[in-house]
This record gives sequence, C-alpha cells and structure tokens, in this order.
Amino acid sequence: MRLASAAILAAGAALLASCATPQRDYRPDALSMMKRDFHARGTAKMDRLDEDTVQAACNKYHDDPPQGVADKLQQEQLAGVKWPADGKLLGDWRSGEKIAQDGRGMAWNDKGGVGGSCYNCHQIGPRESSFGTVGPSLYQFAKKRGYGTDIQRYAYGKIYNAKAYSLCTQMPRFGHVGALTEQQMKDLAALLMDPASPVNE
Amino acid sequence: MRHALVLGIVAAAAAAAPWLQAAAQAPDPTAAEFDKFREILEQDNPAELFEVKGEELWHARRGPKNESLERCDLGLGPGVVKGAYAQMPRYFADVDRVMDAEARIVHCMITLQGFTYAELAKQPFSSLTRTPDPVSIVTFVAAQSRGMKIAAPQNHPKERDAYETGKSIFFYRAGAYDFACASCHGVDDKRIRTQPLPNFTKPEQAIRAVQGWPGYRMTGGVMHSLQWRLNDCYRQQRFPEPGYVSETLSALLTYVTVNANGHVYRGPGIKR
Amino acid sequence: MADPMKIRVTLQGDVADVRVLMAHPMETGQRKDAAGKLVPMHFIQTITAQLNGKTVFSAEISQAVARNPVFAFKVKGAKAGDKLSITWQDNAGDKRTDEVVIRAAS
Amino acid sequence: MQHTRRSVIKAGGAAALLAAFGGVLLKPGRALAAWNKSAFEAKSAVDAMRALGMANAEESKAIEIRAPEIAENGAVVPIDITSSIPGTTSISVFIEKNPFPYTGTFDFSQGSLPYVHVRVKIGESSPVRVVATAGGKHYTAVKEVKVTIGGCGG
Repeated sequence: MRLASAAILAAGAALLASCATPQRDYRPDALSMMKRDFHARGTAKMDRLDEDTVQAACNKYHDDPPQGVADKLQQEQLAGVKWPADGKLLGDWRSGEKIAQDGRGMAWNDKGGVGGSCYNCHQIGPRESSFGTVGPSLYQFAKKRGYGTDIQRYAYGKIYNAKAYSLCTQMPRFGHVGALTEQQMKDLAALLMDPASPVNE
Repeated sequence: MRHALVLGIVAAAAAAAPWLQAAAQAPDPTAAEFDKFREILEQDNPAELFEVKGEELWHARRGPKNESLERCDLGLGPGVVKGAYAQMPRYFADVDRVMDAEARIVHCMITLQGFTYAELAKQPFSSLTRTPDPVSIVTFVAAQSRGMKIAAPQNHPKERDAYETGKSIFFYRAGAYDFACASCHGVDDKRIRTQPLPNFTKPEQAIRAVQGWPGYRMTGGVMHSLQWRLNDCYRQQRFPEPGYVSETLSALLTYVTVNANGHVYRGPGIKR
Repeated sequence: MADPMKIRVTLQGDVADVRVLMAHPMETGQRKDAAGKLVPMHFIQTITAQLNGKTVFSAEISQAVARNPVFAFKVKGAKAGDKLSITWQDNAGDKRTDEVVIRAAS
Repeated sequence: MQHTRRSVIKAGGAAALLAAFGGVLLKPGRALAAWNKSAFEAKSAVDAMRALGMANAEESKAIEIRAPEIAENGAVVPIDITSSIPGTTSISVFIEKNPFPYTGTFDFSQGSLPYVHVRVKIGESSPVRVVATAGGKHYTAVKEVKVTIGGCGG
C-alpha cells in the first residue's frame, strides 16, 4: 500500500519533471497563503480576499479577458447600476470638488467619511496641481466630449461602476460597492459635466 | 446604441490624446528639486541613530533567556551580519520556509531570547513615542549590507516557489476597490498625487522597492521597515490586514527583491 | 536617558567639517496624541561644541528645529588627536554630551 | 548604561576619521549659551529681531542661503547658511510664517567658520530670514521656501 503510493508519487514526479516548461498555477497557493496570513481589521473583513466575478475574470486573464467574457460581464455590471430615481444625474460641482479631494474610505482605519479619492489618480480641476496619473486627465471633460445627457449618463455610470464600461480598469466601483452615496456621485458627475465647473474652463 | 456612445467617447479621448500625453510627460521641476535636496538629507540621515541603537540591541543580553542575538543565523551562518540583508529573503531549513530580514530577526528574538510572537506583533510599527526593537535591529542589519549588490537567492525550490507565489499575490485583485499591488506598481510612469509609482515588475525599477528601506520618514520623524511599508500598502489597497512577518509578506518581498537582484543597495534611507 | 548622538568629522587641511545627529523628539507643543491631548513642548534649547575644552560653536534653538536634529558646522584649526565634544540641553533639563577624538586620515 | 559608538569613515577625499568614546555625561566646561525667551516667544519675525537687538539689520548680498525652492516635506527642510561678511560671529534664523518665527542663533567663536547646516520645520510656505552679526552690526537676507502637502499618505 505504502509502496504503491510511493510508486505513484515517483511516477508523478517524473511526469512533472518531463514537462518542465508549462508552469504550475501558483494562484491557489497564493490565495490559501493569504487566507491563512491575513486577519479582519475594522471594516476590512476577510471576505475582501474573495474574488467576485469581475475580479476573478481579470485575475484569470491578467486584466485582458476575451471579448466574449468581457462583454457579458460588462453588461451584467451595467445592469446593476442604480440610476438616480429623480432622473437628475448632476448635483453640485462645488461639493463634487471636495469629494474628489477626499481620499478616505473603506480602509481598515477609516471611520465615517468616504471620499472619491479622484485626484489620487486623475487630473481634474485646473487649480489642483497635486494629482495622479494612473487614470486619464479629466480636465475639460465635458468641454471636449459635450454636455449632453449621454455623456452625463456615462460620467455617472462610470463613477458608479467603472467595470461596466471597461471590465478590468483599475478604477474602483464606487456605487456598486456602496462607497459613495447617490448624492456624492451626482456631485462628482457635476464636477465633470457642469458648464460652470472649473473643470470645463 | 451603447457601442456608439462608447465609440464616441473613445474618439473624444483620442482627439484629446496629444494634450493628455503632454500632461502626463511634462518635465517635473518639483521632482528635480526634491531629488537635489533628498541627496542632502541622505548625507546625514537620522536613520543612523536607529542603526546605532539596533547594534546595541543586537549585542545586548535581553529577553526571558537573557541572551544576545549574536548567534542569530541570518543565512550566512550564526552571527554573520555583514552582507546578510542583501541576500534575503532566503530559505531557512530550521523553519522550512523563506524569511525576509525582519521575519528572521523576529524568529531569532523568539528562539534565542525567549520573546513571544504575540508581544512582538502587538505593536510592530514605529510611532512618535516608540520605535519597536525589531525596527532598530533590522536597520542595523540592513546597514551592514550598505554598498553591496542585492542577491536574493533562487537556489532552493522553496525560494523559487516563494518568488512565484509572491508574483501571484502581487497581481491578485480583490477587496472593496478591486486593487492589486500591480494596480499601482505594475505599469511605468504613473503617480498617485505627486508620488511616483515604480513598476516593480521591471528590474530597473524594482530596486526602488528595496532602496531606501528601512527608511527614516520625515513625516513624524519615525523609522519604518519594509514590514510597515507592505502593511500600509495593504491598508490603502483596502484589504484586510496581513500578519506581521507572515509568509505572505516574505513571498511578496521575494518577488520584488529578486526582480531587483544585481542592483547596489545603498543602506537605510530617508523617505518623505 | 537620552540616546547617544552620532558625530562625524571630516578633516580637510585644518578645517574640521563636523556633522552631528541628535536623537530628540523636538515636540512643538502643538501636536495631539492619539487621545486628542496636546503633547507638551519638549525640545533642545542649547548646544555647545568644544574643541579640547574650548567652546568653538554654540547655539540657542527653538522647537521649530526638525525632530532628531541634524547640524553641521566647520571648525578651523583642528588637527588629528583633538577632542571634540558636543553637549545639548533641553527644556526639561535633560542633557547629553558625546565626545570624539580626531584621528589622522587613514 | 554603556553605549557603543562607531566611527564612520567617509569614503573618498582627504577624510580624517574620528573615533568615538563611549557615551558619557560630562559637565559642560562653561556656561551653556543663554536662551532668549522673549525672542523665542515673539509671534512675528520683527518682534523677535527687536528682542534680539537686530531690528536695524541691513540687507546684504554676502549671506548665502541654500534651501529648497519647494520643500518635499515641511517637517524636515534642510538649510545651509554661509556668511562671507568679514568677522561674522553669529547667524540667526527666522521662519516668518511659523507661529514662533525665531528658530535659533548659531554662535561662531575661536575659529569656527560662519557656516551652519540646520533642518527646520516650516508650517506653510514662508520667507526664511537670516541675520548675520559682524562687528556688532547686523545684516540680513531672505529666501522663500514653498511647502506643499500633496500625496495621500503613502
């Protein structure tokens, strides 16, 4: 019995050795190691280590999923966007600017307030020189794209769930995960879309 | 309909592209000014105060066993400190796992001196009023590799496993904001606010994950090690908290350090 | 007890380039601790450097000097074998002196 | 308590090496520099200079202030000051926008050269004023240092 299993092991080892090139998938090891080594803290519970369908697809395909997979999941994500019940997509750009500046939210030490962290990754208003470049510049967002309802809807929807438009974008899904409120997302959309917003100077 | 809209947006973005590129690539006089004075700050780095303290702690008889760390094996034999930091993380047979420098120091404090993991992991990071001993000790150990080439080994199968596992951890997207380490550190020439983000998947940039650590942080004037750096990255990644000196962090450090192999380590540094 | 200073001197001709690191919190009295209470002022007020017992450099400073202070100054007329000592004293009455001996270039 | 000090060899150049003794608490050989309370507690640079008897300082180009145009972190701003005014005996520093602008005076005696490197905290963008004293007269120069906050805590 013991001998037999040893023989099987040996055979297995030989098989592995013979096909050296195709690397084994380390993702299961990585995930079980993380699940063993991490612990919940504050609002950051252990379920955050679990992939949802979008994360799983992006992880599996290294952020480059086949068109069919991406389309299907994007449609699912888009269907989940909760549009404002009053039909108004734009709020107050001034408060939008404050939300864009605010980097708090969802980290284990965050208490209370959640901002959009927008300037961390985007150039937005012309008077903030401390902006990141992970995402594209949003300066003159509507001036370049137009002020119409389609673009307004795109702005709001993108903030609500960026993955509905580009499956493996690095941008978080602020509405989908409940980080920002409807009003906050309207205010951010206004920052980008309001003709009076400094963004569209 | 939706496709038409998306196409329209793509077209608009493309039209704006030259301008976008200009914004992203504009030469940054501020960064040049920071670099110039960073050199001055590095000349006399308060990190050296922690280096001295770490050396005292290394030699002092402490803990329930009243022992020093002089028999601690950092991978080059018991008590050999010179060059050890530049050759970690590495596999240690006595624990049958790969350990980074701070993980190994903590292991020695537990096994040689009789401290417990629980007490060392309780408040492992520096505050304004307290610098934990392992932080000072790792600063001393790191300083003993100043000027040496990074040479994290990949000889033992578990060292190669740690690299591959670390790579998978690096690219693993999850959490409230769908972030992975790679979200910020997997592409070239990006920054968060004004902070440049090195691309750790490339050897010439991966050195920036190692260089300057342990680092004296100007904000607050405290000494931090790579254990702190990784912990704070995971906080900003909106993940749960990784265990102090856990195997996950050793694996991640193996991935970025091996990517940086061959570059010269300049010793403990100074950070913004 | 206060932690030791780190003193480094480079001799160029007869000019000693002195660089010193001091371990001190340099509390401004404006910072709040985790409990929201103001941390009292605690900072180095005076510094004296002596070459062979003779004061060559001294300073009075405020809490606006950075935490873990770094100073550099230059002393003319120094030579190998000279003793350089540096003393600081803070507003809490703590003080610390460290001394180094200048060695000839190796 | 025994402290181990290590000497540091600076690579290259005509570097001399200092060996360190064990840390000892010595009695200062002579009285420490006085600490001018009223100057340090003054809320403006002008008041502080008055308290120090430097209010009449005249502008001078012979004072070189080397400081960053934009400081990476206001908590640690390195400043190098050199006076080429003959007979300079002290250099004083005022960070005009700080709540207490007077930051310190450095006295040079018995052959120390009129040069000092110091690292200071600057709360907001501010002129850094320097006064050099020579032959009982006061000379002044100023340098603007910008402080940005920036970054999201990384």
